[in-house]
Amino acid sequence: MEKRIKERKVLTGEQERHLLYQMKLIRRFEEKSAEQYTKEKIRGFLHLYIGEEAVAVGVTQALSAEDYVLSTYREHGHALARNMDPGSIMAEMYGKQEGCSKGRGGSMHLFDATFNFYGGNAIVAGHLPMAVGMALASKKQQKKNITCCFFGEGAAAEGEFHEAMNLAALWQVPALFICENNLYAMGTALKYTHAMQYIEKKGVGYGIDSSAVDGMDLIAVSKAANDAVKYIKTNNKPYFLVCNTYRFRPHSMFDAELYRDKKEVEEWKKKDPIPRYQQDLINKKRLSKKQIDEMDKHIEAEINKAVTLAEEGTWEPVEDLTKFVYSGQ
Amino acid sequence: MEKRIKERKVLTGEQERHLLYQMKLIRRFEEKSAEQYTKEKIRGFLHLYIGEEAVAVGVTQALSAEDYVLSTYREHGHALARNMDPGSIMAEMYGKQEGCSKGRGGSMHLFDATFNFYGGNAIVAGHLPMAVGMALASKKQQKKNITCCFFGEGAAAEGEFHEAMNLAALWQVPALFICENNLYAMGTALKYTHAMQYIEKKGVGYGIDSSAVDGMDLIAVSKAANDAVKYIKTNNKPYFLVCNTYRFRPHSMFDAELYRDKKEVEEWKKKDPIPRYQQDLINKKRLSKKQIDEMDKHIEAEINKAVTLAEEGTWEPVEDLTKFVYSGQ
Amino acid sequence: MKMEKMTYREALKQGIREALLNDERVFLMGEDVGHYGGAFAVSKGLLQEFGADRIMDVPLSESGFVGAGVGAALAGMKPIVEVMTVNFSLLAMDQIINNAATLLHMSGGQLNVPLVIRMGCGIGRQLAAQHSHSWEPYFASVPGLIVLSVGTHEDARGMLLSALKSPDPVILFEYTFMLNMDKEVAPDAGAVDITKAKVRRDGKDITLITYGNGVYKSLEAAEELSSQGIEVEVIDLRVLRPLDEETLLASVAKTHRALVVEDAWRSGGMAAEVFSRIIEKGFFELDAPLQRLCGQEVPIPYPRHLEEASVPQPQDIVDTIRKMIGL
Amino acid sequence: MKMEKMTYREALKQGIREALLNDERVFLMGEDVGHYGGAFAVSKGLLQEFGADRIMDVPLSESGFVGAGVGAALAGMKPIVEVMTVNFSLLAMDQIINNAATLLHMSGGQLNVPLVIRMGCGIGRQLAAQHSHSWEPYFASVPGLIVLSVGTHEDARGMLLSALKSPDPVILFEYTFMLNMDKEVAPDAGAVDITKAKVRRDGKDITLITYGNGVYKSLEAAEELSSQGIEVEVIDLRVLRPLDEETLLASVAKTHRALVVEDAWRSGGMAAEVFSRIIEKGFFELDAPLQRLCGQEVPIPYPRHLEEASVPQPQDIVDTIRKMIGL
Ligand SMILES: Cc1ncc(C[n+]2csc(CCOP(=O)(O)OP(=O)(O)O)c2C)c(N)n1
Ligand SMILES: Cc1ncc(C[n+]2csc(CCOP(=O)(O)OP(=O)(O)O)c2C)c(N)n1
Ligand SMILES: [Mg+2]
Ligand SMILES: [Mg+2]
Repeated sequence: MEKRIKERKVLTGEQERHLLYQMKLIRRFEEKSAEQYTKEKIRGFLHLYIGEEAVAVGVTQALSAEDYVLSTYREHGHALARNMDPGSIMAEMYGKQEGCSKGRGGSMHLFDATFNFYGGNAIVAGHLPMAVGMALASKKQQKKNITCCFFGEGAAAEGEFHEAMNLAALWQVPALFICENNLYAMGTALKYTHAMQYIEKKGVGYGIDSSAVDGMDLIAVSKAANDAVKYIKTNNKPYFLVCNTYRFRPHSMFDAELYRDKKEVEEWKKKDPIPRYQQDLINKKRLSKKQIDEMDKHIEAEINKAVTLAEEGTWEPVEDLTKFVYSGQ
Repeated sequence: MEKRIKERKVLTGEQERHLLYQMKLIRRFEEKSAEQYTKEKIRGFLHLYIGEEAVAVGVTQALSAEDYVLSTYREHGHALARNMDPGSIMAEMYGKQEGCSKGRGGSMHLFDATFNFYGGNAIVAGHLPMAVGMALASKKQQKKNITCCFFGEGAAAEGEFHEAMNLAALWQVPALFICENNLYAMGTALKYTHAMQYIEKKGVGYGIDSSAVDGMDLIAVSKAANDAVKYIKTNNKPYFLVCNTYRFRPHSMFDAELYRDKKEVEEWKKKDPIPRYQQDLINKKRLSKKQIDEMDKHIEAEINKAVTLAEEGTWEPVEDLTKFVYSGQ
Repeated sequence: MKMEKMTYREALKQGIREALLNDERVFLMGEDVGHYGGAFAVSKGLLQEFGADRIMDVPLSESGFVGAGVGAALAGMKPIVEVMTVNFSLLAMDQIINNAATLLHMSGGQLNVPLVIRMGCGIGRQLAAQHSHSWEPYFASVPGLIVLSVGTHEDARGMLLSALKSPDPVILFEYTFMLNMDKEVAPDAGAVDITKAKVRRDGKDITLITYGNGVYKSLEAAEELSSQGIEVEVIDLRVLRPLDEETLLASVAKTHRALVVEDAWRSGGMAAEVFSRIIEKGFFELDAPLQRLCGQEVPIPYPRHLEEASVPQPQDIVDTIRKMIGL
Repeated sequence: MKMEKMTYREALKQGIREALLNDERVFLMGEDVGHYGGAFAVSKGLLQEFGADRIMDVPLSESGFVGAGVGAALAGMKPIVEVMTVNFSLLAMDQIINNAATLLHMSGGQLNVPLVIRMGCGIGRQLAAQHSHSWEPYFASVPGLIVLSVGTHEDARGMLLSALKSPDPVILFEYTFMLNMDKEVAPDAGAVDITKAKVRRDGKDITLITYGNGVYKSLEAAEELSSQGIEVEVIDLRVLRPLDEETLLASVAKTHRALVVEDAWRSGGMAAEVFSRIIEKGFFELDAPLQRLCGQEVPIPYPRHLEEASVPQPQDIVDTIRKMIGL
């Protein structure tokens, strides 16, 4: 990233607090989701993002409302960072019509076109080619927006990763590829997934500039993402950013976590991005005890509102089963 | 290829003449094939290798009879370099039962298990994963053979390339990947296929050592292939060798060659590996005029024999149509 | 309408050209569609006419560029993606089924995918086992897709234009075997109806249902049979999904016998589904068992005589129908 | 034979274990089969027992490792490749069809591919549109493949062992919905016959043909109907390719009515092919139109009530059969 623009965006205190708020909202939202899963209010696969919040929030703050965002089945964080309504997400996980995907999708398939949030893809790496296509459309239409695509380090082993990176580079489309390297693909550790474990080095094979960042550090992620977005807009080229991070929770609610040591998890929890950033703001006098309390209360209220919306939501009538298969149904 | 073994195999005059013989045999065989195609003796797709002979011959001389070889639809050269009977190949292209694949496959599907020649694959890059699996089997069985897999630079854009390279590196299997970079994938020039046009650089993303060689130079290819084979056997690791070459003929018999300049073709023809190597042997006093004549005559006889075998070959009875769908039929 | 002799290839090209002229959002992308002129010369000259933004050569990466087509469609374009031949479509199958066909549903109706995928298809050029596939039935079973089979020159000229009007993904099968065939077409023929099967020949004695490569073969057989006094009603399915049951049932209600002809492998072919629809709603109209002439259950062999034996030929159709009629 | 209560999961695992013990050439490879213990805990403990050479975790690269399985099979191994679920199989479809199923033919009989591919399959865990597929019919239409559907605990225990005896590639569908179900199995039960369909319940009034998730559902419905005086013959297809027509036709010749039940999408499902076989050879045995209860033509929705409505339930079977019998 030689030509990368070094200029930094300086955030106001309010903006900083908003980022903390977003990380906390994601954390609480997911804790609540896990609870609701245990109560069997939520079913199917539920993949928690807990531990990785700095990535979604740090990257998303660099985007504009017009930018397109695509993600995986582990996308609550991205959806919330994108300012989608927590209620519409919770309702979606309940399978209610008030959900952002009308309840058809569940946890793995959150969509909200009004926020330019394009899912919610549960085929690993299946959304990477789509992201290239969306960015290509922007280029053809001479729009100024970029496309941001989140995926895991496991996904980078799929052929789609290779094809998408090459196409993006060939066509010089405004795409930001964010690899969330949380060291595991389900139970398969990085070393069993990639012969070359510095994922950012894969950029070389495509002539795509790339870098890696500490994904547990919101400030670092934000800066890297801001730089990346600038780079894309200045150079009219894609960029590849690897965020090294960790999930504190099992892969999904079905996972017995036989493949990793409890100690390893505990070590990583010490790097929890939320207390780290919070402390940082306190140190910088950008955040008072009172503001924290208010924030936490506000989040609690948001979560409760979300659960209420989901609880009170309605089931789609069975007669509508075959709706949404073709347009205009 | 830091750890690459520098030791060189010194060829005898006879061996050198044999390599020239093989290149010439391939050339004449294919010229004859084109003729027979025009006469409608051969049908379907016919992809000529003319111009690229140094690659097949140079690489194959580095292999042992136990090694597994896989190739594409442009595989006459590899099959002949592997010492498969020209008659069985010609008969295959005629669709006769005497063909190496009993006539079922045609030009794109030459197989001969007795020569450890595993095709003949017409889905671009479809044989790369198979090659990894064959090498894996050798490793599991503690065999000493390697697997050599030829493919084009176009194939390297497919997801299968990426997956196969990564698997080979992860599993540390004895596989030699040979990319025949002839600058075109059908009519699509390298620059439209790969953002990173130095194909060997793709090795980085997989932690696979790699290099590129002048594929029009038999000696260079032979040395590079010998080195690569040594490397694989010494390090128990895969290796990636890119041979930069050119096809003098159209992609297939259907190709109007709208996409490249006649001049470009003429320029490359000046690098023709056959006269170059022949002159080299003459200069080194390894080859006399008489030997050349004898060689050419011998080749002519071989080709005639092949055509005769094909002409006199038999058609499989229509009643056997559904044979070879399941074993033991 | 003034008619003009035109190859199937030319008809396809005119359709693409008109689509590109009609709508700025339309672009064509695929392997070798540009500089090479199209693997089968269908798009020859279009790069020169429309430029590299509208006629995009892509690398060998079927999943990648089909997926990119899905994305571009989501973001307001109208991509025509050419998968050179159906033989390579398996590499893009995940994108087609799990994304193109499914996004509308998964998103609760938010995201439609106005993508057209064209594929060369079928047998008949001695291209052997990996290059002669007839996989229309796979795609025809997928909810969310519209699947069209271009069995005539008229449809070659018009189906693409109709497909581009669909808000949902359309798969368009073109038949490489027919490329050089000449037929009369109205040069200004536009979009065609893509909701209905079409009776290509009226007849009273038996219904012959087919599509794709089967259409002209069946018409040829029907002519021969007509000279023998048997009047075959030939129906071209055209729309493989959703199937137009009505046209089929109406014909069977008239003839009381039906034969289905297709090149696809017998097990699980379109014929099986057509049988089922007729059985479900027209069982009591039938005077005799439905029959099918399909592709043999074998990867297609290279030699001409075996290739020909792999799929129904006009003479097979004639023989079968004579037997069915009791001659 | 002494019987023992065992989950479907345990039965599958015992089968794999026995296969690994029987033959050194056998190894299991797939995503998360090792350290994770298998996505559905089927292979839990096997890594510890057999080591990393025999139980291989692979990266996410379905085409890559399935293709590697083909290669390993060619070179003398007996790989069991697990594609975690059928939902991801499209990514490997080219390797399965164009290589595994086709090499024997293309090579004129030289190269056989003794590969077994296991896939978790089906609906029933609220996993929504991309994770609930029933694609048995796609594979069942491919010449060169043997396609098995593991609809009972007995087959869960034995089918893999039989599959490993095949010189040709076998696709084995396992049903994640049944994993926790307990049934009586003989713990030393070995290989089962994989050439035949199986009558799981005798009956004289109607033939019910099914497979996979349909088997226990159909047996449940049959019990209910029996209590109402209707005796249903339940046939488990088991072998989806090549279909055992004989067993089907014999039953229809007895009952003169048949219903096919499956979770796969209706259009182009196994039912269509079963219909066709019966029509072709048993038409005159039929007293009434064949009927089918299949998956609805919709990507599977997430909410439980819609998911359940997407595929036939025992009560649907009961209702349909009562109507067919004229009650
Ligand atoms: C093509 C495909 N193969 C397998 C799966 C099953 N699966 C779901 S998530 C997952 C691991 C993905 O790991 P990674 O990309 O690192 O993302 P993470 O879950 O760690 O965020 C696997 C194997 C899938 N959904 N899609
Ligand atoms: C998966 C797939 N896509 C497309 C094709 C059609 N096709 C055949 S050869 C070819 C070009 C391959 O180029 P390259 O890999 O460079 O090999 P070369 O022909 O130059 O030796 C294409 C596009 C194919 N056979 N398989
Ligand atoms: Mg991960
Ligand atoms: Mg090339």
